[in-house]
Amino acid sequence: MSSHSNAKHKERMTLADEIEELTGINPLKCYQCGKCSAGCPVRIFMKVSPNKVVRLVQLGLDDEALKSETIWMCAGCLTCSTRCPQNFDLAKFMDALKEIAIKKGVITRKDILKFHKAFLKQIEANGKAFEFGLIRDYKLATFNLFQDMDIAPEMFFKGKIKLFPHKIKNRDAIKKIFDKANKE
Amino acid sequence: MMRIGVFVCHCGENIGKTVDCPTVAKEAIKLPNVVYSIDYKYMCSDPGQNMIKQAIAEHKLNAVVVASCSPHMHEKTFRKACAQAGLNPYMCEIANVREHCSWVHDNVEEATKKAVDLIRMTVERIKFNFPLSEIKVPITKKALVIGGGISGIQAALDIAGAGFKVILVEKEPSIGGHMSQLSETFPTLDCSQCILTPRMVEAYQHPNIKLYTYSEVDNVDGFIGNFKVTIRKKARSVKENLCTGCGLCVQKCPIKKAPSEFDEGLANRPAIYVPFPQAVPNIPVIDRTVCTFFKTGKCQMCKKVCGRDAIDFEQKDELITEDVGAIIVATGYKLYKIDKKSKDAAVKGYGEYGYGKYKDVIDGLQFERIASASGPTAGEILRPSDKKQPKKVVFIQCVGSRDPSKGFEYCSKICCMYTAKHAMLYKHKVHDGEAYVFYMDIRAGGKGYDEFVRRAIEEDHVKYIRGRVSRVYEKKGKYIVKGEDTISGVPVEIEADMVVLATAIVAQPEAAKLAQTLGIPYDKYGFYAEVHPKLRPVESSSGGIFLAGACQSPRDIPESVAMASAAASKALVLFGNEMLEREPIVAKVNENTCVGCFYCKKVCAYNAIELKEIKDKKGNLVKVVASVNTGLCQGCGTCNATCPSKSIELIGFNDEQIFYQIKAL
Amino acid sequence: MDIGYYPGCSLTGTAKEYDQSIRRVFSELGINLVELDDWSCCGATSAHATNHLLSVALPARNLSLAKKQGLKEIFIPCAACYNRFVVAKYEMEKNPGLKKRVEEMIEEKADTDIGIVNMVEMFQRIDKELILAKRQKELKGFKVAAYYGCLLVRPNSITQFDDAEMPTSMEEIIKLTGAEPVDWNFKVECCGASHSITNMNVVLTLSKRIIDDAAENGAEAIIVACPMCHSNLDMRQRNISKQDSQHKNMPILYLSELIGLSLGLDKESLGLGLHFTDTEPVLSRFSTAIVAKE
Amino acid sequence: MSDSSFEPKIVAFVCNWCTYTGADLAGTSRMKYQSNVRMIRLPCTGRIDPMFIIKAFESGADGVLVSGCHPGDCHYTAGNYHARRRWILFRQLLKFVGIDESRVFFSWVSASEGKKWVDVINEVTDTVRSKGPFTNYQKLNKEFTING
Amino acid sequence: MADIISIARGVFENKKADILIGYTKATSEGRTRPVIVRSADEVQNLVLNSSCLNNLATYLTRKENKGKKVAIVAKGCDIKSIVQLIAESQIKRENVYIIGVKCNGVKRSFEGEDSKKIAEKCLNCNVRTPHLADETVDMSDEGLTGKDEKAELIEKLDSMSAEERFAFWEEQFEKCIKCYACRQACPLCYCERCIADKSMPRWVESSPTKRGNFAWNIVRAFHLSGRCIGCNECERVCPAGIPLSLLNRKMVMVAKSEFGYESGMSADAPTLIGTYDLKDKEEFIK
Repeated sequence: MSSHSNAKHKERMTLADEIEELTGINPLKCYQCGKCSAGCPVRIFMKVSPNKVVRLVQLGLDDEALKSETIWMCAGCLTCSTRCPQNFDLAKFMDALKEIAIKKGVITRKDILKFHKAFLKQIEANGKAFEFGLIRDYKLATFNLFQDMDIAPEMFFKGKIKLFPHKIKNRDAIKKIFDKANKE
Repeated sequence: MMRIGVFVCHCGENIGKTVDCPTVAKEAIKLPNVVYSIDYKYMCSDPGQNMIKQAIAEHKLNAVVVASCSPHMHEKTFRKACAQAGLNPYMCEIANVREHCSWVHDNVEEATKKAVDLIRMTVERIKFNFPLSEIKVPITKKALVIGGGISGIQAALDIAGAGFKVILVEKEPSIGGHMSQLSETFPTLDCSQCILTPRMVEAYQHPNIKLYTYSEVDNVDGFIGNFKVTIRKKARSVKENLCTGCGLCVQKCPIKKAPSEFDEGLANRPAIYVPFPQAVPNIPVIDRTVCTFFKTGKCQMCKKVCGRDAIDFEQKDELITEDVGAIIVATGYKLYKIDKKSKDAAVKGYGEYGYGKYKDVIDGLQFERIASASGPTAGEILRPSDKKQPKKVVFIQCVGSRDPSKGFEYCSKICCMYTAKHAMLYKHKVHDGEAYVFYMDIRAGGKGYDEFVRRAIEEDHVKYIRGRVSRVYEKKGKYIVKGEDTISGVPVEIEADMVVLATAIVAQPEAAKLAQTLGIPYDKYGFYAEVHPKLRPVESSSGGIFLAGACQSPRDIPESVAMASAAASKALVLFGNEMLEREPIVAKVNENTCVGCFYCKKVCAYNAIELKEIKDKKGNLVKVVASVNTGLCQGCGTCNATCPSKSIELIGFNDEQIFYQIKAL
Repeated sequence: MDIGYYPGCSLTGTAKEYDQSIRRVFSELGINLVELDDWSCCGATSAHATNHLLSVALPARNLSLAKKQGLKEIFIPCAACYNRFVVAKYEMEKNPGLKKRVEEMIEEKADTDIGIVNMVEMFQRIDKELILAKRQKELKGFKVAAYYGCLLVRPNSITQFDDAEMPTSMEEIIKLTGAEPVDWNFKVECCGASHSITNMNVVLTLSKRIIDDAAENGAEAIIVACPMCHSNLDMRQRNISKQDSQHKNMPILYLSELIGLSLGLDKESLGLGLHFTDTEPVLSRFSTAIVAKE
Repeated sequence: MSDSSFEPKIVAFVCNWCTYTGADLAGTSRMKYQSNVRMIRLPCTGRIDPMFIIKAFESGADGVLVSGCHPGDCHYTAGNYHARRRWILFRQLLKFVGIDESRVFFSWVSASEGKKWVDVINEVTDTVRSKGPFTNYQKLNKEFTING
Repeated sequence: MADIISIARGVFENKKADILIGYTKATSEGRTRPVIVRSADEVQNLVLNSSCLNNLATYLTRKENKGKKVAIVAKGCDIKSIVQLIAESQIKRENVYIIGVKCNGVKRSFEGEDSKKIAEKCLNCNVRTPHLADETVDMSDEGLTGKDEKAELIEKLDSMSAEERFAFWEEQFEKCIKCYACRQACPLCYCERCIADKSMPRWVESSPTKRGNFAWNIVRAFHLSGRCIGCNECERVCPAGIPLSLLNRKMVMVAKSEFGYESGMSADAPTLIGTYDLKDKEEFIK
């Protein structure tokens, strides 16, 4: 039993409790050695270091943790999780923070969330990712109309981007999965 | 006919407040065979004890039940009082009416009833007690010390100094251990060899110490005071009695490139070698795995040059038995080799630090050799790859320690200090150099230790960065060290010329095997377990076997030496007696009914069950039964519970005593 | 030998040359790829970054399909898909509660006994002698950097594939072609693929570091086994060149393409023409021999 | 169910080094617990023959507690490991012959776990009290009294 | 393949043993009984068929046979008891010459309906070909069949409440007359003085009271836990008809499920009691 389960008797679930419930990770396991931050490939693009995000959660500074851009910048490369001496799966921890942030509507990097939403929308509709649709939707959502304009035509000519989605047969099954996942 | 006396103690108010002691005494006298009962304010006081003694005499008591505090408190006191009155001490039992009754209950009626019950159970039990006497065992006043590092040397010198014989066994060709490899020692920075060598010589020359180097302990039989030890003297291929240590054979040996163990692979040695110039004894040994003669049958250069004809290619391992009364285990530690991807999945290695791949990423002992005046660079700080002086050195702490993911959970304890020392030594030798230390916490809790670390930081300008390094890789002859300073929250990247890893202190690879030979417990890492972490830190749970130094957990030199002296004094306490007295709580076999299934032997953790042949008058074998070696038996009674026919019973806690206790419920 | 085949979305679009070269090479080596019927997306980063349940359920649906179609193992060439499948499987095995919830979502029994095979493992399974026997061209002197990226080796406790920090299995395969793998630093360094569209600056910085280190260590090309890595390293070199005029193009080849070349397959059928960074400057020296053999 | 005045008889078989000492600690710390349990001290859980439990029932116990050192803490190295293995077997046997195995409790209580000892005793006492007298075994015992 | 008579003759002629324990025809039709053969002249009456129900290993530990070199006719199940006896230091491997029987099952009983059925222990037999033998002999396959009724009964008992199970056993144990035939027939009950006969203190009431019967049957089953090899001789010889095999089988199942242990398979393997595993389950321990 982890130390955190005591917290269940508290009136309010702290962010630490929520994370532990969602992932089984006890945030207090982190002893702040900083090896995660040291090896993080996107560290230089972060204002708040990854270990500091954990520290914020440990200290109960829940808003600061959820609002940090860091959780959105995590590339999910798992370098931290692999090298962590405490077997702390920080990448999963970051995912959980994102998931909670979305539920609470605290979204610091709306652009990144929009991308994920656009991507998932394609899967929900077609069962597969559809790049043209994805990029179209994402660009419309972010007004970032000109990025990759140089590559796009070539992609198209090389047959790498199709104008119409390839749809799977049993789209019903996918729809159901999404409905149930969104209900949770 | 059993005549039992019951003595109810008030313990001032401690018992008397919740247990109605006079009523209890009145109830007790009603119990069958109880012929006397009394309550008194303080039974353990002199008048209280005198009451017991008098009652024994006046009422001809042959058993005494004292209702008082826990037997862990005063069982000995009351038994001694009984003995003084001429009653066998084992005819005295305690009913614990304080810790288990008056102190844990509030209701007087309930507590009183329970006290009476506890006395009744004890009275029923004591009816099946019988007089016992302490077991006496003679003691061989000679000690075995396993391991000739600083701990073993210290323990051997202490025991020898007290006038007792010591056998000192060392598996390497020379005594000295890891301490002989060190450059300087923290926190005083005195030269390790300068302080160690005289001790080595003293041990070698001490008339009471018999030294076996290049030898190992093969087997241990017996028990406290009476061990029989088999020592394997490995074939040195050199006759010790003839060799003068002139060193000519070492000079002439054509094989020059065997990696030197002493120099941690940073230098080479010949096939016939003395590990280091100050080695004790100064007698070479042939490494048969690299010697040309042993590989091809040709060469014999050493034999040709030896004027004393001391080379003996035919020499075999020799087994020697020694009788000793005490054993001190001082087998020390190893450094965790992080380049080895162990088969044990728990140890995953540190590919991210490139140790084993990059020549200039070294461990702490290698740095000691580089910094040592007797080392391969004669004390000049030169990096292994190109023998250039590194201008930037990064020291990384906690490599393998405090790392349940890749290494071990525990703190290796000495790395904080030796890393500070390394950084300081480096700065003292390379004045324009930069030293960086990546650490998690600085653990410098020893005399003068924190001051030493502060000196490294404040006076020698060693840059301490709080954070674990994530990656080390080579780029154009430099080693890029990627870290994060977690205090400022700033990423750090250092282009270093050399990286020193403070790798974990681990148990000797053969530690578990030796523990099994000795019958002592060890933890999951292979460190030997002390019997009590606070009050008996140098004793193993096997009587007569003591622990010293880093074989028990990571230890620095002062601690190892202190432990060694403590272990030696434990052995001396033993040797101070002619005979060993032990509580007679041991198992006993009923040879008539024992059928020799030896389940008792299977469950015995002490190898106390031996096979005994039962023969008829004509000498024909009737059967083989179990027999208890009372020297080894510790009295746990697991055999008793396991025996299907109850042909082995634990004296003092036999089935009858327990049954009648249950029955008195 | 028959084996299930899950190409994944990228291989039907941006990485179609990967799919093309795989089909071509494995048919040459006598392996029959049975494409999973009606497969759907694994959810990729977007699922696991936003909805954990979804990230397990999407691969689970495909695992159940595989079971129903009688497949014991599926080969997943995309390292990202591979990782999602292996992790989903692991999490369901570890957490029966999660497995139950997923089963409710997919309305099927979730199967965790389907084997998942990545690109490198596929080649490891093939008899070395067979590859050597079928080799038409020894790519001697061709110095390449084997790039594993993140998702083949991490999390190592789950993928159980090679060493997390110093993997060498891809090099062993590469050596069969005669090409020479170089020792370099960033085999398992992240290229930032998940930020490919949202944060191009990140991708350019990380990709450039990787490409530069390969070049510094003498590589003429980088070999990958992941469409995400490929599109990042290959496509984004245009942007790198724009920012850094000194940038020297580094062709990025799929492992299947490299093997295909040594088997003497023509560049067209391997899809080499579909790359953004031209492969000809380094491959031209091998082409005559290949054409001649055909 | 049981009548409200029922007070269960409970026997505890404990090892000398951990649980007995832990119970001592509960005492020295003046913690309070219910008074139903009668403790029998043995050197080690390894000494405890499971048949002691049957003996306790034969002597009218309504519940039995067996307690010793945590794994790895055994004063005699491995007595508790041997005991644990016997308990696994014996519990299943009790269960199979219909002797309510939930009247038999096992715990590890170390010398420093005075508080745990208190919790264990109270839980055992409450559980057995709510189960009521062990009528099944007492029925067997009664028949003996008539015959013998 | 040689028959039992010629094998037995060979044993004596080649001096492989001093005596041979085997089966011979009993006086009543269809029965066999154990026989001890002392020379080649006595071998002609030996038989081997599906009526050879006894587990002859019981005789190996008899006082009169100790120290002798004994040849024994043993079915796979009986060999398991021999293995167990070796593991428990009761006999030495070199002192026993095992004539292993390749067996396809024996009858459930000598007479009545059950004599047409296969013994329940044979239904899940994993040693039809002996796993430890000096030589082997075939026993004719008589194609016996039958249902494993006890397995169903164990399942049924498991699904009962504790009260119901207690009632079941109370009724069964009430029948016990403490004749100790179960003990006598059991090859692993070799103690010279059984715990049940021990006084001072008395572990098991000597008279057949209900609680004495409970104590006896519990201690018997417990002492056989992890040792019983399931020959079911105890049940076969019980004059009161107590289904003793249920207890033993249950404990065999527990040994298997909790520890993955099967007794009687290897004399060198560690015994279940007498060893431990750090990972033994302890979810029931607070």
